[in-house]
Amino acid sequence: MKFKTRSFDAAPSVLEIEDLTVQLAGNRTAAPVLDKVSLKIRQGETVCLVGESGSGKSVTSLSVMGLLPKGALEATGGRIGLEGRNLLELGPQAMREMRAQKISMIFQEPMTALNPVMRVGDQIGEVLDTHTRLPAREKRARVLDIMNQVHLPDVERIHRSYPHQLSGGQRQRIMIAMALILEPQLLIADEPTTALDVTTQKQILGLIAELQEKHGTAVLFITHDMGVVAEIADTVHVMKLGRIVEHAPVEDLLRRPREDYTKQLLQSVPSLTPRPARPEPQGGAVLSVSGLQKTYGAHGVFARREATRAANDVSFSIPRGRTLGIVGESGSGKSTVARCIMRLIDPTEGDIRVADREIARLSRHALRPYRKHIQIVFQDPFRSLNPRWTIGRSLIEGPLNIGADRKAALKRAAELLTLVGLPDDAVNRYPHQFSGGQRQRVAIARAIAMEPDVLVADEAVSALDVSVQAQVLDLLDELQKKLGIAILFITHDLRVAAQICDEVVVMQHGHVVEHDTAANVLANPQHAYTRALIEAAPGRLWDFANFRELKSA
Amino acid sequence: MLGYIIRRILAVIPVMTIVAIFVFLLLRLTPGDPAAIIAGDMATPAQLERIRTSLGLSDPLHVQFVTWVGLLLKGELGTSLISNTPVTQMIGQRIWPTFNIAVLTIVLSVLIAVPMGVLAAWRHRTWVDYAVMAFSVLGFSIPVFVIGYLFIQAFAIELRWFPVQGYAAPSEGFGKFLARAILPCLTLATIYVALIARMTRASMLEVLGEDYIRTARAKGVKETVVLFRHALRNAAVPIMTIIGTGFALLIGGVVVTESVFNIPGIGRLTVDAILARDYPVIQGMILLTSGLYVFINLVIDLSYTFFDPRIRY
Amino acid sequence: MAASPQPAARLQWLFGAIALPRGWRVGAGPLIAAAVLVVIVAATLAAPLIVPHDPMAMDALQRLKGPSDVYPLGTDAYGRDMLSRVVTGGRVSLLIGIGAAVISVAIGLMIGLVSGFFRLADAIIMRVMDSLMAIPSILLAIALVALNGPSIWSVMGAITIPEIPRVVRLVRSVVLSAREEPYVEAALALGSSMPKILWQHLMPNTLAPLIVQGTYICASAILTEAILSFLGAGVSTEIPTWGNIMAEGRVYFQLKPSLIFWPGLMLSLCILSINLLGDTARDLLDPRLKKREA
Amino acid sequence: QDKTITAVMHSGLRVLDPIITTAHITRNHGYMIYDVLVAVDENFKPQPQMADWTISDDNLVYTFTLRDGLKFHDGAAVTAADAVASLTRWGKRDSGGQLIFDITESLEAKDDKTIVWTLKSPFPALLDTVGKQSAVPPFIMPERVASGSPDEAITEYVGSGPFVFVQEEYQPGVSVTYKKFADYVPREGAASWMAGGKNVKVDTVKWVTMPDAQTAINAIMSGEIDYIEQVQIDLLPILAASEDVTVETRDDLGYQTIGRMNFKHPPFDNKKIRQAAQMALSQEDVLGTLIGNADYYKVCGAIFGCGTPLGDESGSQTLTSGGDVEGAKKLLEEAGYDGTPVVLMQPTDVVSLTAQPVVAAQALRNAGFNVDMQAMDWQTLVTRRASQSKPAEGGWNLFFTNWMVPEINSPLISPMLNGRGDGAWFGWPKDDAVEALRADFIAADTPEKQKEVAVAIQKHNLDEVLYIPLGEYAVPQARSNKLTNMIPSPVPVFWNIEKAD
Ligand SMILES: Nc1ncnc2c1ncn2[C@@H]1O[C@H](COP(=O)(O)OP(=O)(O)OP(=O)(O)O)[C@@H](O)[C@H]1O
Ligand SMILES: Nc1ncnc2c1ncn2[C@@H]1O[C@H](COP(=O)(O)OP(=O)(O)OP(=O)(O)O)[C@@H](O)[C@H]1O
Ligand SMILES: [Mg+2]
Ligand SMILES: [Mg+2]
Repeated sequence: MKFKTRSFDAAPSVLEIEDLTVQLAGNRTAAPVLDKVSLKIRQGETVCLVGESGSGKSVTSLSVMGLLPKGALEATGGRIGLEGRNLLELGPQAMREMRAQKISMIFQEPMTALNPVMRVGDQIGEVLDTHTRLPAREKRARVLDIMNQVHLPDVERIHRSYPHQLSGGQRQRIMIAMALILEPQLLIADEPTTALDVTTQKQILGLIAELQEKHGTAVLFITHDMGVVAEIADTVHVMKLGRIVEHAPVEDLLRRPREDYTKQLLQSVPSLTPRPARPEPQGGAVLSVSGLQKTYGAHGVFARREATRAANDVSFSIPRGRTLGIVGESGSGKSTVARCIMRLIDPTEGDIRVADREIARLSRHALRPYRKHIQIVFQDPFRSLNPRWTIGRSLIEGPLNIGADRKAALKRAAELLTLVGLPDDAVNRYPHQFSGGQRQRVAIARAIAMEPDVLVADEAVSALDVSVQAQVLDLLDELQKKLGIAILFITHDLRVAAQICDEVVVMQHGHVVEHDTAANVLANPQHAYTRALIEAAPGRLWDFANFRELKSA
Repeated sequence: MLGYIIRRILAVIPVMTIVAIFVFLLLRLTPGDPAAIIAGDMATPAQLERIRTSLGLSDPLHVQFVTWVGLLLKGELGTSLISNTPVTQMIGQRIWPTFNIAVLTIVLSVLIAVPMGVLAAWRHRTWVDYAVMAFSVLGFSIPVFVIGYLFIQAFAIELRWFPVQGYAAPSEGFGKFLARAILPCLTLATIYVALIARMTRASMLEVLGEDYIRTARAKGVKETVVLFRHALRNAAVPIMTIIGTGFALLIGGVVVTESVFNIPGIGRLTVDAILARDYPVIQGMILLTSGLYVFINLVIDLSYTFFDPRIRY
Repeated sequence: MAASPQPAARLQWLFGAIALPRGWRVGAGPLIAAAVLVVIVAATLAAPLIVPHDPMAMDALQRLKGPSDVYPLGTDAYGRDMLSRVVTGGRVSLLIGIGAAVISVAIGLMIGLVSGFFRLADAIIMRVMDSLMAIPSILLAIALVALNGPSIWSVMGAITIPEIPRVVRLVRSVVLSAREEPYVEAALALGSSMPKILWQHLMPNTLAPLIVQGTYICASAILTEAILSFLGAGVSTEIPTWGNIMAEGRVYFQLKPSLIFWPGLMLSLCILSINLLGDTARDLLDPRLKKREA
Repeated sequence: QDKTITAVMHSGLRVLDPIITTAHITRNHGYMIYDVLVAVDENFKPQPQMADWTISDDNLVYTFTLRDGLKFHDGAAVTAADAVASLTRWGKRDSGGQLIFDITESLEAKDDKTIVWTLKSPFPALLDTVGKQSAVPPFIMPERVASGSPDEAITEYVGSGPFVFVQEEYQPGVSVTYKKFADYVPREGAASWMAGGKNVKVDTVKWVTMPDAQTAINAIMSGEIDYIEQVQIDLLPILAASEDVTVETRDDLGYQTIGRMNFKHPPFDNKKIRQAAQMALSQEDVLGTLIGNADYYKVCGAIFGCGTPLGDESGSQTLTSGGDVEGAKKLLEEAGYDGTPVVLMQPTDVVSLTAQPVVAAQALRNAGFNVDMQAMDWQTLVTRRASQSKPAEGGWNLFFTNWMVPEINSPLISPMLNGRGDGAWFGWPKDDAVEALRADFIAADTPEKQKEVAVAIQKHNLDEVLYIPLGEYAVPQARSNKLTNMIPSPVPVFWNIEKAD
């Protein structure tokens, strides 16, 4: 494993955060959300910020952008220095100019961060509009160019698509394109690659590196993926509970973590080696899909545009108590398959059997009794929670539907929240008051509250730090043992796949290209794409848990 | 989409049929006798009966209905019972003032109200917001005629900028049209500005806390762009609805304003016809407005898909 | 499961402070508004006991007099006491205003939710609404009186029926957008029934626009009532209402504006209060707004 | 430069046939574009207009001779045949006309210019009837137009009067435009009411309707219009402030406001209760509320109008002296009134009729009546008053209306004095006594005898309460000071007027 070792001591610093304190607005007595956070980034440097979910990473980045939610959080102390100016003291106009010219940010949740009613191409183009004066043709060319660079397929179509017509990873890449197009001096990336498959991720990381090379861009990179950290970081800061507990050059940190929390974090990183196979299942499939096909119609006012074939002849089945992983290229149709199985969209063709009942063509009404058998954790947890509802209310919605008693359901909800590592009083809070990872855990809790036979988890742990992730995966495992849940696990994280899947399906361009046991797929990939995928897995030569290179390598 | 549009345009037929039957029955239910209006105060019952017969009002209901539908199928709306003028001609004379004033009013209202509402939402709970609210409440709760009289008093009588009353078609010169249309438009606009501004504010508030607004700010775009391009567009659907139904109402004719400013529009025509039980005119008017509403509503519905591409029909 | 009971405890505390009682604190505005409304409603309810004159008693010699000791707000064109009429006038006006707003919003909401969510129902319901929209309320009023006799219900009907399609359109438009939200899909996936999704997930989105529309209907109903009661659709024209006091005062606009001013003032005060209360209620109902208040 | 007078009339012109309707606005329109054979002057005397006449000694043959130069607007000369057709159609429609035609032997055109009207028995008031200015004067139309049914409105508007109707600019209920008829030959002599020389001195007259009284006032003050036919009296103070506008009453007779009861149903089928109701009312209260300004109303107990040849106030003391509530109460008690509600119809869309019911309701209640006042639009009222059903089932007990005094100034024409039960005017009194009196009146051949019968009818009416006269009022007009030489007349006429630049 080769770490970045360049020294930046000589480089001018771009961002200097000193003793930044952020508190709940109007409540100075409460413990601060950020407690004297200090951090420095120099030109060309990549600083990775890792740490517990909910520890304040996003809040730190938002503070720099001057975009803390007004009235909820406010910076009460410290200094954010950029080019010798304290950003905390800038007026809105000056701050806007800063944002426009110096800093770009990639937000954590691309679904909510993109304007749902504007074409994504225009949203990228708007950045150019604001800061440059380009003729329309040239502007479009540049937008298409950056879209190509972030490896979006079919850029012409995506250019005129709306966010809801894109896959999670595609949206994320739109966000990235938006942040990169102006080649900023400081780039803040808040978990920018959670929805990307590793090959694409690699491209993106390469792109950022190139940018740094060319313009000396300083990068603040927030991530949970230790592999990525190992690959790109110059310096790593570890956060916990609103404080930076440790920071060091990347190699130091990975080899010689000082703080317990850091050690614990590194030890939680799952291994890429598949876990030993579990005993063969008895009994038939709980969920089986055959010949599933989904074509998204494109509707213009007059012209009939070419439709998108998102899933093509997808077949698989999951027996009780087993986990099937779907990995694959971003935009390859994974979420589409999941949504078809849930009958949230109608499959164009194919059969879906749940508990031996064909549900692909049931009416919405006839479907209702089957809902309790099959649950989903959505890829975008924030939007899947009603913003006006407390978490508690969202959590008990399902159980109440299947006739649970309200009190019991509430109690169970609180328990589940504790199980996923959230305070049980979180029931009284609203979705927007959580961090990305916390919301994802709420979504998981909601799905398992139904005790379904089949759980479809679409990128369900992507926003969790590895220690919480381990905790959630344990929880799933336990439930599976106890209740025999079959899990359809969609992920980009090969490490996670290796740890929990019995079988893995690899998808590309809407097709299943490989389908075998986890061990076979990961250790002995057959298809070229699968091989590329495994090649691209970040940090695959490092044994995080033992703070050293992998022995085999 | 094209199919949808065609289906919606064809929907004019059932809508008009329902309206036609409904209005026909409704009219025959209402007491009133056009013959009495024609004949005047001194007519004897026998004379009334003869006039009624000559107007065809003594025929059984279904015969009257069939006669009317027969006319309709020939593309005619009949002749006014009272003035003996073809209904199409009467409506033709009266629709344009109403239409022109309605268009001008809506344009004016939107231009004033939307920025007002946006501003109020942006400065939520500040004096700006409260000022907009106070204005809106006045707009709701002052009778239209008061507003009209006040405008006349101020701009026509004191300042002598505009004539007191009357209407001039744009074909007589746009300046002339504007001089006469501006006060009625402002009068009508007061309510619409109030309504649209509050609706804008309400739906903007729903949107301003969203993450994509934050994204837009992060891009460093100007605050006006954030508000008008990003937020307003997301908030546009209910605002469009209010504008659309408001426009429909205006096209239906607004009696009080037409009286106060002496505009020969279809609002007065309709009310006069109703009060005189001039059945063919009422029926014609309502058929016409229902057709117009179908059209306006179609345009509103299509505008939804423009503002919010997630909406599909 | 080793993870962090400690941060949990701290966060619990933090958020308890945000989400619970703090958000429910309201400013002085809504309190004043509530007080104004209560005073006006109480005064109108107690009108027979507190007004100085019989609001219907007239005196041709005292027409259009200015304020005096006997008639604190002067008299109208029939020589009736303005103060008594304005105070008494609130009874019918508020009943009709609030009644019409509540009824049309309630019915419009139901129809709009269904129409917005189900495509097939939409095609049919909206065409019926298009038809309904075209019927002038004056005609409706005359017909309703013919069918039903003059009563408060006839006015209410003549006012509400044409309002309903407009409410339906509004609700429907909001639902059309909201039904595409992922949380609606999530609710579907959780097996929530249609009524529940409509009511619990979608309906709250319509509240803000409905409050605006509702206050507007309330105000316009109070003004329209006068027109309809002159057509014999409602209460007798002798019984004062804010609407008919203003309508009767129309001729005297230049000579004696106070005929319009006083009832207008009462009406504006009520609408302003209802407005403020509506806004406050809405803000309280929307947790996302709460976060922006402190 | 065209001289145009823009006039705001009391109501919109919708019906263009002056024979089919008695509406005043249509009559006024009739005087613009049509001419009449004979017309009364301001002294109520018939004068030759299109024609001179001779009467045979036995008073049975009337010979009318058309004067020279009469032309219709389409250029054709007016012939006797046109006049005969017009008179015939009128005779089927007008109540006075009917009386004449009942005893007509023949009416024919002897030649192009001579009309001979032969009666079976004398009809002393023939010239007054043919020359009357209200409500349906016999306007002369071309024969082809006048030969149509009197129950079907005419569709061609060609007259021989001083103005030409401009069809293209006509908007029913909104505006109507008249151009000066260049070929009109006015009669010699000064204009007096509908008689005399109709010299048109402007090019165009435009009638517009302004539904809003305030607007009309503002418009005349700002010079946008020249004339308002009826100004609401409460608004006069505003006009008084203007130097450019003159307010005047051009019709001294004015209007009579009246109440009419339904004789078919309780409680007003009882004479005592009718009397009680009449006793409860006070003209002063009604007029004071309706008009407000004492300069414009006049307490008057004469059913034929004060200041008219037949006017007499006998028997109207309670009405004219402020009512007698106590007396009314007593009468009610005597009559054994059982609280049957009095359904009182209140028209709300006619300004000149809104106050009477309100005041009356109050007065009747004071006297102990149980009053159910129902508001409605005028058209509903007009229909409902024709209904003979029980008040509870869509009928009625009492309503109010106004008459121009010339419309009721004689027992011959006043519709309320018809006592023929179901054939009578709304309210349907069956009163043989009044019928006998009316016959006496027709037979009376000197003014003195007529007056004598008229007084008897007056007394009878107030005793029987066929209708309640509630006093008279005048309606002021407003004109821009640019207009001069308008002649006084109950019908606003636009000849003789000059307009300064
Ligand atoms: N609007 C808000 N109101 C109140 N508390 C908030 C708000 N936004 C975030 N928080 C809280 O602040 C803390 C820090 O949140 P932040 O989003 O920075 O976490 P994070 O480190 O980015 O976590 P994740 O990795 O899960 O995204 C969390 O405990 C969160 O619950
Ligand atoms: N509503 C839609 N309309 C049109 N095309 C769509 C729609 N939703 C998704 N697509 C397209 O279908 C393809 C598959 O999308 P899907 O969301 O299933 O991808 P995915 O495998 O989940 O990707 P990711 O890993 O990025 O989430 C993508 O190319 C996407 O652009
Ligand atoms: Mg975060
Ligand atoms: Mg996906």
